[in-house]
Amino acid sequence: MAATYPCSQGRPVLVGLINTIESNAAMLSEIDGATGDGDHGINMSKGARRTREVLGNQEVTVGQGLEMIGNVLLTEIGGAMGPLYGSFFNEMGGACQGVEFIDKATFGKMLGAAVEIMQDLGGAKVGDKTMMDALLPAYDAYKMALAGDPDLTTALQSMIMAAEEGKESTRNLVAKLGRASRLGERSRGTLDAGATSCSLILRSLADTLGGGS
Amino acid sequence: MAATYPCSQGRPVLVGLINTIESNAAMLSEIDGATGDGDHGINMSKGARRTREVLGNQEVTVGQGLEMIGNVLLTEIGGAMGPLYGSFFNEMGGACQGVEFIDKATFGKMLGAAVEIMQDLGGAKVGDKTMMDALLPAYDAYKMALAGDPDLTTALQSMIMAAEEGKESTRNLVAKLGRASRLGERSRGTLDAGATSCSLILRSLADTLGGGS
Amino acid sequence: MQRIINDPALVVEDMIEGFVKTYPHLVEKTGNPRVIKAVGIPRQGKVGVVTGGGSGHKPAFIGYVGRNLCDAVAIGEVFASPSAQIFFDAFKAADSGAGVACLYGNYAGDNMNVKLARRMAEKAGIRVETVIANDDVASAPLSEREKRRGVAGEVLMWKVAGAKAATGAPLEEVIRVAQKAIDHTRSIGVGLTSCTIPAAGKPNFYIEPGKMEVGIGHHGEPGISVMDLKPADEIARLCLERILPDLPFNSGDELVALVSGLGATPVMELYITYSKIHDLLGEAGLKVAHAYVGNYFTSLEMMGITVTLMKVDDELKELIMAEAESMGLTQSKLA
Amino acid sequence: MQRIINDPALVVEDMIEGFVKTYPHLVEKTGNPRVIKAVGIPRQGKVGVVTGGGSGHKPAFIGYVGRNLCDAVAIGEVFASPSAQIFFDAFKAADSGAGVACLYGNYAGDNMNVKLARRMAEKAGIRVETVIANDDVASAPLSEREKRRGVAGEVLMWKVAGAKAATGAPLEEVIRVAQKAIDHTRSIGVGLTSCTIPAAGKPNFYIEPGKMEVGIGHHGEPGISVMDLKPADEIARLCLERILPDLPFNSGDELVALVSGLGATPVMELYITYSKIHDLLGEAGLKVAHAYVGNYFTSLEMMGITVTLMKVDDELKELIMAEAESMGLTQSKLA
Ligand SMILES: Nc1ncnc2c1ncn2[C@@H]1O[C@H](COP(=O)(O)OP(=O)(O)O)[C@@H](O)[C@H]1O
Ligand SMILES: Nc1ncnc2c1ncn2[C@@H]1O[C@H](COP(=O)(O)OP(=O)(O)O)[C@@H](O)[C@H]1O
Ligand SMILES: [Mg+2]
Ligand SMILES: [Mg+2]
Ligand SMILES: [Mg+2]
Ligand SMILES: [Mg+2]
Repeated sequence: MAATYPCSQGRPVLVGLINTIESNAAMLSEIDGATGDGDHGINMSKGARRTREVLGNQEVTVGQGLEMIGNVLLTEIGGAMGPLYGSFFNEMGGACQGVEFIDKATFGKMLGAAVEIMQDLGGAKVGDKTMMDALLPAYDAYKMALAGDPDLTTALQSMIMAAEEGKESTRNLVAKLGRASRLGERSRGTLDAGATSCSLILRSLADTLGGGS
Repeated sequence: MAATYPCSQGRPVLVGLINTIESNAAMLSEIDGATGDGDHGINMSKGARRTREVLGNQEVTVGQGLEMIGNVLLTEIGGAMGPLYGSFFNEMGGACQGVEFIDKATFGKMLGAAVEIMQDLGGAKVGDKTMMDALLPAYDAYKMALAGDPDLTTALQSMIMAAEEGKESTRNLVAKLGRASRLGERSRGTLDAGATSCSLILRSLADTLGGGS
Repeated sequence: MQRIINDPALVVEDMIEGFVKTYPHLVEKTGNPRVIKAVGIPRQGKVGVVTGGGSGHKPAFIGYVGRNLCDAVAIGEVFASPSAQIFFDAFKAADSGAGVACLYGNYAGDNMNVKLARRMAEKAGIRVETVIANDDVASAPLSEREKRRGVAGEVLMWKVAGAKAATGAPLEEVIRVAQKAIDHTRSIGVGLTSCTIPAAGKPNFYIEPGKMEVGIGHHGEPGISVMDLKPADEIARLCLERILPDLPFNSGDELVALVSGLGATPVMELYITYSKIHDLLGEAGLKVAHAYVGNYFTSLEMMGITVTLMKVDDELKELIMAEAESMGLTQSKLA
Repeated sequence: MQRIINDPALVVEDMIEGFVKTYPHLVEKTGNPRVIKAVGIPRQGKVGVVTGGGSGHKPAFIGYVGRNLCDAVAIGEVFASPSAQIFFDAFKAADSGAGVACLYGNYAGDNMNVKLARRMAEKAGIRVETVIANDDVASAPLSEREKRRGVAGEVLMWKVAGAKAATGAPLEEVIRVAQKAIDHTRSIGVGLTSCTIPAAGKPNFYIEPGKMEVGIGHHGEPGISVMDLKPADEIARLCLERILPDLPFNSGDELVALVSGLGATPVMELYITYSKIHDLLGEAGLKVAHAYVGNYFTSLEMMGITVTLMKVDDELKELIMAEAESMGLTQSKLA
């Protein structure tokens, strides 16, 4: 159980994210393929691969690391994923700039900033069958946990449980945005690819920052 | 048995040709479809239909009738069939211009003129799997019959028997010209569409001019 | 997948290479490999006209960079928006200090990336104004016009704005005519077959043989209805029935028509369809000032057609009739 | 058959209607519904440039009627030569008394119909000379060049002869440059899929998925070999290996390149392939004076590509660079 995470240790955070994305790429494309164009894993892993190249052997702070992957996504990926996840990481990174240790409040600010820009850019709501179905409940759970005054690790655990549940909820939704909306009712019955990647990404952050699982 | 055919009676000759082509159109397309693009019947019957329209209720001489169908084919059909069969009928018609009765010698001249222009235009030889495989043996047989001094009807019978045999010979040939040449060896085993139509056309002419069968 | 490509992941890079080798008299590379600009751009005092979007729609978007058309283009992956950075670099490539008109189609990814790119431009002191094409009547009801997609009508928007910018008009004026162009433009698409994104390797969606999908989008977005394939004359009628009342186009109006194939449609079919459209417009008392018929905005090897009409006044008409030169659209000055 | 047509028997008629409605500033009808001529033709003293062929190859043939290109076209059924009468009427439409250059491709039907049409023209006192394009290296060995088919190289022949005729050159000169153009031109095609003639309703031939046919003709005439589908770079190399030694093109030569899609090929693939061709030509010491890449000569919805090279001297280059305007080829004067 950790109460804080040292901001100087950005490299494990970033490597954790990269590894998570790369090792789940095929699965993410497969899920996207059921209702979309089957490239979600390709899009995400392209960003991960490029981030690994940019990172090289550098040591980075958490803020630098998150902004690094954010900028790679923003500048090199395009589509809807580039700006959404790119801004997500950039805002997260920006919110811990100048901080020495990430405590539960700081992470709350980081997550809040990330959620805000995603809503601003993407405009998706819970129930639209997008990554917001994982992200928004996860943020709510985290805030709720904070109110109950747990440590960082426990709050992060609440977050990923809610993200996982949110992801599972997409299975019974009909897609309203993006390519999968072509299928209408037929999109029901499969997970949403973005919600799946979002849940994985939050879990990776929680694993590293919370030192847990 | 007829020794001559009155040139004034062109209408039955032309109507015979038109009916023959139209009633065999589907079969000709089917044969063409096996190795070519399946339009030989379409091409020929378009010419026949237009000739019927141009003819209307007119009485015509044999020469006029043959030039009528020849000109329709030449002006309205295009492709390779238009000029080949168009010139075929035009030359036949031209060769009996100014004649009162078609006797065996006149028909020999008509057929010879038709054969000559087909060779000049198309350049196909026996064995290329084209209509010439029916036409050239038919002309040879007619000339041979003439040498033996039969009447018109008998000479015409020799002609159509040779045409029929020539047509059948195409079944074992490999196409060297036209679309069917795409198939190479695979074109073996089916009749040639043009040889089939040529044999039918010669039979129709023989039936009317020879007054027989 | 019957495709003439090398690495499926590099089709856009490879395409751009071939494109600049083909049109050295019209376009050139920039510092960003995903940004191409017209020769001689930026030009002192001229507003930069920028567009961008996913690849696979050729001539769109790259094919409208040239003389009196777009000045720079942001090039995305196949059917995916270019990144914010690419849009921003296109702004930089086109800006002479007179500002940039960014004219693009209404898609989630493009909206987000342009939004972010504008923020970057603001910080860099580049003035960027946008017009978002939303000419596709099938993608939302008129009451929610802001939700509609941009399709082939974008070509007319670029033509008009490109001609205006070439006169040295200020940014506000270029934006005004671009907005006016798209506000006066309505489109609809009919799809007959799907297409295959090279990186995916299998068709993007499916249309049954003997069926057609009316209102389909450029990436296979769902249409209004799937019905039995109709004769060209009926398709022409169906399209106009959707388009004409939407603006509305009224008897006496003059218009520009654009009929585009979706990629694999034999070009003769475009003329067959346009023939009926022309006649139906005449019957409705509408006068065609000019018609574009060809492959102006495609979706890889989809079969199908889009029909676009723009109602013109003297200003729009003059801008359409102006000379232009690019891979996708070269015309001498028309009367 | 996913087709946007009306009566399959009338696709050509319907197409012509739409075509003349689209380009009233460029072309007009004549007394023969199968003959279209350029506006302002015949022009006193100008040699008439005529072409003709089957339909379904758009822009060929009708799309090359215009300014500084062909003056009249004889239009046949889909993939079938126009009749002798149609060719003859095209001669009449184009002749101002200065004679007619009939520039067409080497196909049995076209040869026969032009031969007969020339006889008709002779009787009518119209001087007609012909040049028969035979640029397709795959259709016969060099020793039997007269048997080779004409393919996309015809476009360069029309461009050269059209530009020459526009200068007021006499018939002998127009024929000389057209013959020179085609003698210096070599092409090859690669097919990936078949196509369906509307009146037939089923594919014309078949290519297995994963295979390609090198040397295929514009109507599916058999190629040199069917092989596994190769990457674009390999296809580029294969094509040049056939073309370059045939003329031959030698290091130091200057040339014009034309890469055309066969109809359904996504246009980005043409640029991907041209990119490699450009580089390979450079490696061979050959200089590209100008490149045309696009759909210049198609076969309905076939997938595939044709590669054409023309070796140019100053005369041919100048004629290629001249201004031209038609549906299929509009260019300003190039440097
Ligand atoms: N407006 C939006 N806001 C948030 N997420 C979105 C939005 N639109 C789509 N998505 C997410 O994007 C995911 C698909 O991403 P991806 O496959 O990489 O891109 P594309 O749909 O362009 O192929 C969907 O599963 C969905 O979760
Ligand atoms: N050079 C030629 N001379 C004579 N007949 C020919 C020649 N080329 C093709 N043919 C004939 O044409 C027939 C096909 O005619 P048709 O199907 O009407 O035209 P197409 O081949 O243009 O579709 C073939 O069966 C063959 O007999
Ligand atoms: Mg995608
Ligand atoms: Mg996807
Ligand atoms: Mg045919
Ligand atoms: Mg045939």
